[in-house]
Amino acid sequence: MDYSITKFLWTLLGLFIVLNWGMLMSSTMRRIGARVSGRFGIPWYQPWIDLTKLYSLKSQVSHGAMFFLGPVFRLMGGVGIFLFLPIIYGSDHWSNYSFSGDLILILYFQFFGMLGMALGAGEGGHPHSAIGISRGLSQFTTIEVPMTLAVISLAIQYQTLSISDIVAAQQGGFTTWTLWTNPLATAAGMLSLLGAFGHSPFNLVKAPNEIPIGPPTEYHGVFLGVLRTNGAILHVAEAALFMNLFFGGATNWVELIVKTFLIYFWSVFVGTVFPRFRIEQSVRWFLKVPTIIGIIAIIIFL
Amino acid sequence: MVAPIYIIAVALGLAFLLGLLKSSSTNLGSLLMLAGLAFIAFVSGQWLYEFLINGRATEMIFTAGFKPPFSINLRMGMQEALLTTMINAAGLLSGLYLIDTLKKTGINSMTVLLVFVMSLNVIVMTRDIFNLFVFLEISSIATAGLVLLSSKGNAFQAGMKYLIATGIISGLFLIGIIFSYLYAGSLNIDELNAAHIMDIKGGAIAIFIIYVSVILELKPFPANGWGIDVYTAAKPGFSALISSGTATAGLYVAYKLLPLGGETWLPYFTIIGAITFIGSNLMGTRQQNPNRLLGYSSISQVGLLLMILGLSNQLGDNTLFIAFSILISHYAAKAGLFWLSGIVKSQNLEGWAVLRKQPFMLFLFGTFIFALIGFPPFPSFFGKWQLIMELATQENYLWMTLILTGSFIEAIYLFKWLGFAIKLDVPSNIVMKFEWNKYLPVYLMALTLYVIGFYVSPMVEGGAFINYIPLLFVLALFALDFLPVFVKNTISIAGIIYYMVDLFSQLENDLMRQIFAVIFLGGAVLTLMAGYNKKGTRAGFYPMALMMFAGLTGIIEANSMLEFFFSWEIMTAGSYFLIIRGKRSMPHGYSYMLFSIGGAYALLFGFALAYASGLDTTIAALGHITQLTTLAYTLLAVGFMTKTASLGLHIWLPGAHGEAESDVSPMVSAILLKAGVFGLMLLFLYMGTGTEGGDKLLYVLGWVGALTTLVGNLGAVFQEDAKRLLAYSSIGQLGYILFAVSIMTQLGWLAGFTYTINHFMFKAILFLVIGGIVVKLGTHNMYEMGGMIKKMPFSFIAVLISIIVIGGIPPLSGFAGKWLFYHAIIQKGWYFQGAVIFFAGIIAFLYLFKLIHSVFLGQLKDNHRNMKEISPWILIPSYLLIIGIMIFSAFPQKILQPIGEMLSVYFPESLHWEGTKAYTSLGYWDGTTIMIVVMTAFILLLGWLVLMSKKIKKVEQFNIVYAAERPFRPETTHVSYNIYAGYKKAVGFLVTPVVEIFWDSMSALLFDFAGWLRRIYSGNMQNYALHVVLFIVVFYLIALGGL
Amino acid sequence: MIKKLLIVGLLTGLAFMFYGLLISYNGNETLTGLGSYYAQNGAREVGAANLVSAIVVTYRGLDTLGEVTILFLAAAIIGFVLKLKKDEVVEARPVRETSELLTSASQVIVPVIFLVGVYIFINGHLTPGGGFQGGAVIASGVLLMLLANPTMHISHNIVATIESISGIAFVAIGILGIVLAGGFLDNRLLPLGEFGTLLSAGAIPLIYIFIGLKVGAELSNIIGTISYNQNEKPN
Amino acid sequence: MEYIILISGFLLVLIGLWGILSQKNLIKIILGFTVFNTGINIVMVTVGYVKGKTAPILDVISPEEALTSIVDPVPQALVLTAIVIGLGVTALMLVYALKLYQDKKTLDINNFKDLKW
Amino acid sequence: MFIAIAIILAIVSIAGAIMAIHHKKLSVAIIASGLVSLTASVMFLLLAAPDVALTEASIGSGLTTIIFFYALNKIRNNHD
Repeated sequence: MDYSITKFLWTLLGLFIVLNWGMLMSSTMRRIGARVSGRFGIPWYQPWIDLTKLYSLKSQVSHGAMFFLGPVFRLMGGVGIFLFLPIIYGSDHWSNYSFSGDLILILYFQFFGMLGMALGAGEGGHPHSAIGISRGLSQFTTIEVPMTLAVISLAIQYQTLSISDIVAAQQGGFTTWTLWTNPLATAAGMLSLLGAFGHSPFNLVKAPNEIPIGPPTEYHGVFLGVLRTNGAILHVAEAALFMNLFFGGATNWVELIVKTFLIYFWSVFVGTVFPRFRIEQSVRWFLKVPTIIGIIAIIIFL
Repeated sequence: MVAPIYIIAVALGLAFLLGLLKSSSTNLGSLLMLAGLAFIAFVSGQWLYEFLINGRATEMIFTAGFKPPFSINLRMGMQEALLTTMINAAGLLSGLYLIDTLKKTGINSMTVLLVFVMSLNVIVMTRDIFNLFVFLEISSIATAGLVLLSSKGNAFQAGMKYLIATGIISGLFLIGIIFSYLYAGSLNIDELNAAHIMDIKGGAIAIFIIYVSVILELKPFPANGWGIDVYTAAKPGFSALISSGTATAGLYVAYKLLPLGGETWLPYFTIIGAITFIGSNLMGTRQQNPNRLLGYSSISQVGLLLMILGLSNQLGDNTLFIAFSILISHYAAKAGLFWLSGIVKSQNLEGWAVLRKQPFMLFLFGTFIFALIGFPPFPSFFGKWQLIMELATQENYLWMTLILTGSFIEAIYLFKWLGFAIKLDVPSNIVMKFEWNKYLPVYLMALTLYVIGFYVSPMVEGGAFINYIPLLFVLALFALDFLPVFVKNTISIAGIIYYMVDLFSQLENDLMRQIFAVIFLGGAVLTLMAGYNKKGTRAGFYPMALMMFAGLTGIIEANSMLEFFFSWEIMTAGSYFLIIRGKRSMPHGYSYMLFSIGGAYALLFGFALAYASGLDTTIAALGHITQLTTLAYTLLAVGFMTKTASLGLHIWLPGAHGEAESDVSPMVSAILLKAGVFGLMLLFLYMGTGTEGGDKLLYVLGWVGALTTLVGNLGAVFQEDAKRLLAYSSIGQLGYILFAVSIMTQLGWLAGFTYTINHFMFKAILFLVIGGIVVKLGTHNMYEMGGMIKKMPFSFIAVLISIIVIGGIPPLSGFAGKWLFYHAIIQKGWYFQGAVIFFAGIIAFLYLFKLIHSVFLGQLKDNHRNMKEISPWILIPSYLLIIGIMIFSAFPQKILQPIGEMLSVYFPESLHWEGTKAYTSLGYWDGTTIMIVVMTAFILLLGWLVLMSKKIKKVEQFNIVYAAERPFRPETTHVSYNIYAGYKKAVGFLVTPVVEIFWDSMSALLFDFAGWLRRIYSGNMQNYALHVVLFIVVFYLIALGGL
Repeated sequence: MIKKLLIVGLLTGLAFMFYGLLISYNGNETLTGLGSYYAQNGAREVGAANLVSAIVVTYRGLDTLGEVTILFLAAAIIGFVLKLKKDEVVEARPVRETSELLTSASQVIVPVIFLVGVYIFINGHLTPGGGFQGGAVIASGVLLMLLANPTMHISHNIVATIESISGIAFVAIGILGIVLAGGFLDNRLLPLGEFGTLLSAGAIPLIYIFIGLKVGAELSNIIGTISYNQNEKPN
Repeated sequence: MEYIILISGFLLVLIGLWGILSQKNLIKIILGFTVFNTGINIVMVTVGYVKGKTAPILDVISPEEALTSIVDPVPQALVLTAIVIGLGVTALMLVYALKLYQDKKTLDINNFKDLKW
Repeated sequence: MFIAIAIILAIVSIAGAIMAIHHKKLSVAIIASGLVSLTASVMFLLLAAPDVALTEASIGSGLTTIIFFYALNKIRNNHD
């Protein structure tokens, strides 16, 4: 348990890298998405411009204390996952504060940001916030089912819940990745990931067209900047978690960047192919296909 | 010493003397009658005193100076003295009670009453069978006459029915007597008993006829329409005497004649008793008329006693104790209830709500009902306990089941009635007038119940150790009930704190009990504090609350199963009254009580099996059950699970907790439910792992726990009522605990303890705060609330912290539970249950969000603009609990490590600590570090945002962008009603109220069956006579048909 | 019809039971049991020639007391039953004129009947008969009086007084039995006297007198109450 | 002889019961009771009968002779009591029947079903 | 001899009983039931029970019958 300043600074550096990579990744994805549909797309540096603009906006509207705290909670959620995740395998510096707890901690810390955001948006008083949150939560409950099954399957497979140990067990080449040793768990996990990233077909929660307003409108300026910051960090952190669980982890930053990019790309790729689900459709879907895959993933280890 | 013969001489002499009086001198007549009744009561009482105190030998009275069998002899022994005292006391009090009626009907009726009571005395005392017949006839005729005290037209019909039925019975009785005389050459009961005429065919038939007559006199189901009608038609004052006096005497006759036929006849007594017990209780469920209901109840109790007599060869020396304790409860309670019925004068059960005008009478009514069902501290509780224990020792499970089933059915209608009295609107057309001669008998009977209960308790093994001190405290609060809330609250809290300190010194080295002591008593103090914001006297609240806490304390203190069960029932009674105090609580309190009683009987059965396995009365007996082990453990688990509201047994909880008063909800939710947890923990500790049946049970319970969680949480999601939402949430949380404890590893139990402690704290906070808000806003519906964060920031913070704990979000203590939980699950290998639980855990977020959003966030309603923060008396205990949560969150190791060490005695160690960091074979967790990391990061990020923020503009409530225009009515913009509609579409099928439908159809089935069955009571007296003959013939063909 | 069949079936069942009693009954050849004791000792112990009376009055005196009580109860109940709803209008037939013959005959015969009744109960310990039979005879005398004069109103007070006093006397003799002899209703509180004479058998004749009076009064009371009510005129 | 009387006693009991159970008229039912009671009395006396013996009324105190000469006095004493009791009950029933008749102006037993269930 | 008498008595009493129960006219039925009592009292004489016979005759067939008649009479009175 290392509470030293050095540790803190290394972690801060890691956070900075992740933030930037996250922003780059998102602009890249949007470009790819635009290319696929025949548009030109945004420049790769667009996120930085946006972020700078948002942080420097002077007008800022608040509906109250919880409204103010919402983004903080949200950012804490993303940062927290990063903090508790050993981001680079075998590196003392980049293992962050993962000594605080194991996989269970990360699974549950996901809720931290979600809850804070929900409450903050709730105080905004906008009716669509409530609708959006209710949909998000509804969908989230079922997204987590295959994820849990996959995690349980991994726990049985590796007899550990420590992420470092799971990554350690996958060292030894391409074929020792969970992807190959436990393909069903990987499948369940990756399907769950689709929902977690909230791209089409599971993006009713954000519903860019039907609900053009709501939290993103209520929150603007610095608040939105904080939310965007979190988005970038969270995407990379989540992808890194999946990388650690299913794709052998990363022993250096390059590996991390490649793997997280591919994982993220998977979700965008699927999103461009499928139309959006209604909420009960996605709930049912998650309780069917990925869940069954997850159950089989456990059964074969019994 | 006045010889017992003077009972007859004086009573008859006075009766004849009364005939000399002019018909106008009713005052003198009534005085003489009362003097006569008092005199015979004195004689029998004096003999009772002699036997009890001086240990006098049984006295034989030889009439005419000849020894039996040549002349009639009477016996006055302990039993006779006791029973005649009971009869005469009831007679005297009934005489007093009926005095106005008697004066109106004239001196003749007084004579009849006096002779009636005298005849019952002789029936008890006589040892001559023909003499018995004569006095039975006297009592029958007198009964038929006294029915007419009621001026109702149907009294003649009832009297006629009674005469016809008893006419047939007594005629046959004569044939039995004469033929037994033929073969035995004697009329003396003792000689007849010794004669063994069973071997001769005619003798056997004679015995049969005698038995069937005696049994028919007891009005066995279904040949008892004539008896029921008398109960219904007679003045309640007299029905009381039939129920308490005639039944007592009749039962004693059966007891006297038991040796006549020997053991081969006993099973028939038992079977007929059982049929009567269950059948009459079934009939009782359909009654609307209080007197008729009481009639059925009386007969059912007689059936139970008949059963006990039939089982006497198995119960051995305990028969008399068991029979007496049940009899005396029936005697006093039934007399009291009938007398009350005469005071209330309502022809339907609903009218009894008038008792609320006189709370003390309501209290007495409750006393009688509880005594009838067999709650402590009344004698029937001890009787039933001993009965079930003995039956289990004899492996007589069928009878145990029947007895408990019958008792349960009895509870169904008695508690419905009690509920009516407590909750229905007070009818304005009924007036209760205070008349001392009617009230005094009721008081005395209630007093009898308490005194005898206290007196008999040491006669049961383990009963001598029952701690009555908390109950005395409860009693003191009854006496102080007139004081204002502030004073009583302070007294209660002081008392509890004092007792807690005292208790802790006894509980050294027993961490588990200490934890529960903190939850029960510490919780009591905190939840009671909220009571300071109430005004007035809050009549009845404190005794009941303290009764519940007394029970809870007793559970912790109990060393023997009896003490445990005693306290368990006390707790149930107290909590029932607390729950039913809520405005709309009547049906919920009722279902709570029924489930509790069902559960208690399951427990009783289990305890009995434990006792029978080694004749060990301590709780440790649970550790070595050898009789029907699996069933015993299952029953015990089910018994405890009714209190933890596990799936299938949970339907009482939402209503009961949701509709209770705002500070009662936390008591019954945060504290009371833990009693079930404590029970389960005790059970599982003694049960251990490794037994085949036990392991299967645990596996099943694991699934039950998981599914309970799912159903509870899903149920909460779709609630619009804030308190019901919390109630469903409790079901879910208790499901976690059940699951965790069922895992039976150190980790699982640690998780169980963590959940227990957490649930105690957060549910107390939530119910206190939400309850306070509900009261303040005057609605339970969350969609009618909104925006309260501005008005009640402290409440908001309390709720926020609570829901973070429920959700298990790090860094608060809820996560400790989750972490331990998943490690335990994976170590145990219960993967699918784990997945279900996890799913349920996320579902929790749905309702948590709904709760906090709908109440505190969103748009403030116009009618709530002037709301203020809820009372500090609610917030103070809440914040004390928040401090507790914070400590537990930051230093989990301080609490969990000792618990873990305690558990390592029972389970292999699967968790070890290094400083603040916990390790299992699967992973690690450091609560303190997480707290530090999260707090640091949070503060830094908050600082970052504050740093980046410019001038923040506060905006008005409706300053939102809403489809290009600003809304003005908050109702249209507060989206809260049915917000999970889509979710419901997808998974709503999971919340189909299957369990409710199941229980509903069960009860419908029961009622329909009872309704169908009661058509035999057609009201036609000839049919009733036919029933009597049918009973005889069927009984004959079964018993002696092959002879 | 089904009901009748059921009743027949049930009675057959009972007959089956009685048949069981019947076939095991062999008729008594000799006196056994209690009966033999009374035969051997009854006369000596109690001093009554009529053993039935000895048993009824002394050995089983308590039963007899109960029996008297039953009549008493019946009379009392009938008394207050018929008193209920007194205001009810009862349409009575016009009372038929009784024949002169019956009226005058009754004036002669009634005292004789009373005498016979008294004779029966005084001699109860010697000859067949006793208090009940004598009482019944006295009651029939009262009945005759009623027949002769239907409008006659039997004085409730006199009857009730006789009834009560004899009842109290009965109980008092019983208590005297405790004080002076072996127990309640022991007849030996008076000397047994010479066997077979009127003044023998201790208190049995005395008790029978009171029983006779009491039963007579009670029965008269019952009859009187019923008939009184019957002849009640509408007003 | 005693058999015949015993049988007729039992038959009277059964006939009486038949009357009680099957007749609709209250008076008839009560008549059934008197027959029923008479039958029982006959049965009781018969049980005390000893073949060829005389009534239990003695001329002299002679235990041996008494033992061989008389029938059992006990059942007779019991029957005496039973007869009187029967009268009391019958009278009472009749009065109740009268009252019921006054109430409903009928003696049909099917009309007195105010109390049921 | 006794047997013959007993048989006759039995037949009479049973016939009387049946009549008491089944005869349409109540007054006849009452008389018939009195007859049953009377035959019973003769039977008691046969059974060496003069006490019982006397009682049955006076109470069973005498008073009971009269009380029945009174009751019947009263009902008739009411009936008009």
